[in-house]
Amino acid sequence: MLRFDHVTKQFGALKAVDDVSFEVKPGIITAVIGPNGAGKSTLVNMAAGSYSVSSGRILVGEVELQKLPKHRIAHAGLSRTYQNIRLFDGMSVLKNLEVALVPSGIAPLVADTFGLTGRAAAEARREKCHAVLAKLGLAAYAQRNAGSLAYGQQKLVELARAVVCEPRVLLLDEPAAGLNHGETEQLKQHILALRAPGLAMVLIEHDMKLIMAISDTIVVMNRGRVLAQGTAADIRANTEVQEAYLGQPGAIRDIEAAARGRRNRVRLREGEGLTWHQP
Amino acid sequence: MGSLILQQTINALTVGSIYALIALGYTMVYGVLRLINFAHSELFTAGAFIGLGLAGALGVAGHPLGGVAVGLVTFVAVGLIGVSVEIVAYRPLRGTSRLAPMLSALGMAVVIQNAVMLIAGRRPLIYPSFLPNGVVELFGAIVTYKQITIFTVAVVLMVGLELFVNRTTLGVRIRAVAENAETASLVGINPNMAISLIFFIGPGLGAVAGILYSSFYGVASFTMGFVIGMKAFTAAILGGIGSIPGAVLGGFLLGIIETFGTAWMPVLTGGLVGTEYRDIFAFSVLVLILLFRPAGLLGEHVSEETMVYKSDF
Amino acid sequence: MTSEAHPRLNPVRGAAALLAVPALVLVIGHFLPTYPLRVLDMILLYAVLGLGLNIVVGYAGLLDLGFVAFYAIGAYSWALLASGQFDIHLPFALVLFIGAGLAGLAGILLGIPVLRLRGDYLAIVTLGFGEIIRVLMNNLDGLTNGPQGIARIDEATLFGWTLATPLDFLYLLVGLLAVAFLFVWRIQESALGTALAAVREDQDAARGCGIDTTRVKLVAFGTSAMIGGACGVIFAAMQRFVSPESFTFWESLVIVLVIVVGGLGNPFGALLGATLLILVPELLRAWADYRLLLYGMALVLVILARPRGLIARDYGPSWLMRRLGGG
Amino acid sequence: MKLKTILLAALAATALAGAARADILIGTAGPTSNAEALFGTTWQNGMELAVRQANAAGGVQGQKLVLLREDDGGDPKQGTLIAQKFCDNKDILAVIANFNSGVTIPSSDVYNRCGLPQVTNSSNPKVTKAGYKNLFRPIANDLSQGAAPAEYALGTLKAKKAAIVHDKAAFGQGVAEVFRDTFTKGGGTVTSFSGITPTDVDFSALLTTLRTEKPDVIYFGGVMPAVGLFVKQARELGITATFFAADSAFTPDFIAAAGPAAEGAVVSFQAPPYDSSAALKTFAADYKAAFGEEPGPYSAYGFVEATIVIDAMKKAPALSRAALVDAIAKSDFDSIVGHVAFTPAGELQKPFIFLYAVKGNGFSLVK
Repeated sequence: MLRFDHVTKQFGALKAVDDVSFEVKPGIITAVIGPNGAGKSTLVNMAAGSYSVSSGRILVGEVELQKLPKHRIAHAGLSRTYQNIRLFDGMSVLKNLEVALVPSGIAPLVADTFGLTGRAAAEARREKCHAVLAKLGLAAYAQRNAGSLAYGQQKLVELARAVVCEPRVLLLDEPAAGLNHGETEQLKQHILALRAPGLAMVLIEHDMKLIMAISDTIVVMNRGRVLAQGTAADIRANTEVQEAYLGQPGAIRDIEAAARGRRNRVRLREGEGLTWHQP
Repeated sequence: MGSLILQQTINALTVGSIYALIALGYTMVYGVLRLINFAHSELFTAGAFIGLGLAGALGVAGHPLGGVAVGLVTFVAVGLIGVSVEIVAYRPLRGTSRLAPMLSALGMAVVIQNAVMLIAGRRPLIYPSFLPNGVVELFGAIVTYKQITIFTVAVVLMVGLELFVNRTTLGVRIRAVAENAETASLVGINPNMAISLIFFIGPGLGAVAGILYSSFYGVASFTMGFVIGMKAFTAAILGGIGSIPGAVLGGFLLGIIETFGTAWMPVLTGGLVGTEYRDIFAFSVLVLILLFRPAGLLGEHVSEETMVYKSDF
Repeated sequence: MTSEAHPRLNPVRGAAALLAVPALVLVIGHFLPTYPLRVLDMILLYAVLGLGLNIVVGYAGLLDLGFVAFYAIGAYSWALLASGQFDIHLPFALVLFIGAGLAGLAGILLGIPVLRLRGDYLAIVTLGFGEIIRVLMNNLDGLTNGPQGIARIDEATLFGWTLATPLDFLYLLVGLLAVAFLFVWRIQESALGTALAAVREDQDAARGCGIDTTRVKLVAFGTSAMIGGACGVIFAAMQRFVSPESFTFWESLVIVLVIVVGGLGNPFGALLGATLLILVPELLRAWADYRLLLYGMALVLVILARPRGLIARDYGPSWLMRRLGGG
Repeated sequence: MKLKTILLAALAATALAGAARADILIGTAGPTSNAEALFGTTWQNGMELAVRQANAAGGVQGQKLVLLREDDGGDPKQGTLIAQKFCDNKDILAVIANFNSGVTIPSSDVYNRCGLPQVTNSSNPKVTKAGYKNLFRPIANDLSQGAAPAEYALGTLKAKKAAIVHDKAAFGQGVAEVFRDTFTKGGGTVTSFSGITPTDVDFSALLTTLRTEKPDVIYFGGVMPAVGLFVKQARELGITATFFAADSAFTPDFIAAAGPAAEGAVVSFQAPPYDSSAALKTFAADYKAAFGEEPGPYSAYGFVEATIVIDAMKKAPALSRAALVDAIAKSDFDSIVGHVAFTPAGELQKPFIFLYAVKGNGFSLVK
């Protein structure tokens, strides 16, 4: 569904992402992990069009994202959340979601302004937003200003905004960062509930427990390169990963512990979710 | 022809020195607060008038040495006005929106201009020159001592500022706050202190420019700030707003563009575009620079990728 | 749930509210001496200008410091197309559209290169554009008669109704204000308004949500320019004389101040702001010398006290309708 | 302190407005703020002086005169608002307005509609084109002001080549064009015709070009302080041509601003020299006594314009606007600057223009 094909991002002399290739399959949750500076966020930002791509291709289906202007990327079916919340603070929660459903093109906009498309279309958009808000337990906040909500709720609103346009690829950039235990648990349930056959989810996270609990496959990055990929068990066994995480023993313990717990619950079918492209 | 070009270059450098001195005030304030300080041009005017008043009171009008004394005192006086303007009209608005302080600055510009008008009168005052008289001929071009003095004073002040900002502790603090006020306050720098300092130096330099300007042209009027302020601001943008060397470069460049544009555009276009388009040269350059190199000539190139601010205003 | 978000108006009350205010203004207009009437005309004109600029500044969050350029284009349209200058005498209604159209076109042509710029840079470029237009009007003697201006412009006639007195213009302006008010309110409530608000709050996130920010900004710019152009046509018809000195940078600032003092992004704010910014200087006439000084001080004080304007964004017409409808 | 001053000013203004009701009111509007504040203020001071003198002499028909001074800021929009304000005030019998042609033209529509006699100081020929019977211009228009210096340059100075500079404002460009046309028609060559902006202070770029044209005379269509700066900078660059300037330069400020460079510059003015007649001498002395400074460039005009109105009030059969229009139209007396009588179009029958050359610290009549 989402495919990185020899993607490189160069910031001056620094290669933040260096010839990365992998594919994200629909229906499952793919986690991208790695130490700080590994290039995870750069990857997401390139996919979402926030950064330009130095070389390589990023594809959703047959569409090459790196050739599209940023707003067309959303139309191509990719939507995202942000590491630092980027809600439209001055607008109501409902309006925040409606932004994602604004019709594209000038003609529909003008028609809508003069009421030519009738109330039905606008009503339908609004209903859809309400439905998503209800699903994420945000119904009560629909009319509140997004900026006035608690941090955890803002994170959820961002998630709601990202899914209301029914994307094919959903990039979650550290959704659990700054959340307390209860909120993380809630978020976990919501993410799992969002799993759908047609939706490829990419999760960038530092919370290993969350990753191990919900991701179906894991991509490990270090210094701009893909270090390893595979199931939680594969990752745990990989010595290179252990090296990369040296100095973060807690993290590797988390990986191991979570992997142990998970093996009993989810059986991952071989070959699904992660494809290797050998350089 | 050669002497003509030389003459025009000398003209350009004189005007450019003054643009550059004023541009410094805009660029420093902008660099730290991202605020277009519309009141700056009026402080320039106020500087000229305060200098005139001082010279009259001290009885040193027309003496170059007296001019140095007057310049120093005026620097301090206008600097203090600048600091108070910031404390009264801008500081309470910090963190509200970007638009509010800018419009507050506009209000202050109106207040200062009219205060100058009420105190000094509407009549353009004949300004006693603090600059030495005399002329030298240089390869057929006429250079007055006044021009040389203006250029020298401007360059000395600008080099001094650059050294101050880069070599002194206070200067480093200013830069730290300009870089990132929050981080600076984490390492114990009081941003208010740095901002006050900027609002002292910028208007102070503007005031000196006011004295030089009025001495050179021999007249001071309460409305003279607006246009020259716009030009200086253009210069600041041209060089890269927020950058001190940029403001200097921008000032000189704008002087050159205006002078040569005014002199040669009528010839080049066969009279179609005449000297009356002088202001358009400035603004067209401004528009073109912003379109093709928004960071200005010496400004740090900020790509969209690294811009992390949400709404503009 | 939806009724809360989008209340169904009580149509009778809504219509009454919409008609009552303009009707009241017109009735008052009949009893006013001519001078206050002229001041009222000016207030309404600046209110419409404020509504127009609000689309760009208040809704989309883009600071336009050269709005007066569009106003000037409208004014010169009427001056050139209905005067002895070229001996062209087009009907007022047509020129109203031409003026608005030309201004809108200028807005779009300016917008295409500049709208990718952000914040301050946009503000500065528009400022430069405003000045360039004014200098052109002053310098293109063959077209605009330069600094001498164009005098003895035709009297405006709208479908047989000659607009001569300030009262005639009051009718026209009340009508225009009502239309403009409904229009901007409609924009605010529509998908376009949502898109503009997103651009204002966070451009990048808006693009991430699929909003073509450049195009949306262009629409805002063009629409606002059109309103500015229409106002210019009316201004020229009222004065029957145009010259470049009416279109200085100061005018742009006054219009920005109208909406900032009144309340950004709120149509009521434009009405209040225009009232204050036109009325206060007139009232201050008694103070003569101190007039502008006091004006400047008042400005700073208002901004210090209410940096977001006197009427908050949320208390717009929709809020009022909810109060009336639900009350 | 400042507040106190403001409050006092407010009280004074209110008191003035209160006292004014029973008196005869004359309105005036001109730019007393912004760039032309000096012109507007000293112009209105001239009127004020005339009104005070008339009051000291017993007023008109036993009633006191009051001058209502308004600031139009040089802005046409404000000009029309003030015009309406004056129109609505039935106690105002005449207005002296406006200073700028661009303000006078739209305002004259308003004054015409309410039949208020309007005496204007704006010199653009277009001002009187509407044919309003209530509009009078007791000064020479740009046509006379631009033509006289050109004729003098050709005839007396035997100049062949002229460079012309104007400030791209209605007045400056207007007179400069007349000078150009007259000079060319008289057989002279115009080497260049350049515009500047009224706010310019640095003319070095233009002057460096002009120097290469080697003109015999340079005409500057513009106002103070630009004209002073222009002349000074030109001399500094070694330009030796004779300068010509319009009436705005007829002030000691010009000589002070330009310094020795002003020597020999020819300035047109519509009045004989201040020291040429006892009346003008008295005027200058009275002005200084009343306002503590020398008269401004347009003070004498303001004085004459107010005198015209007051004279008409004394002669009018009734104190009404309509009667005053008729009375002003019949004006026929010698003012401090010359004889006042109007054509049916409201223009001066014999516009007077005098040419002066700067000599030392003063102006001496050359033609």
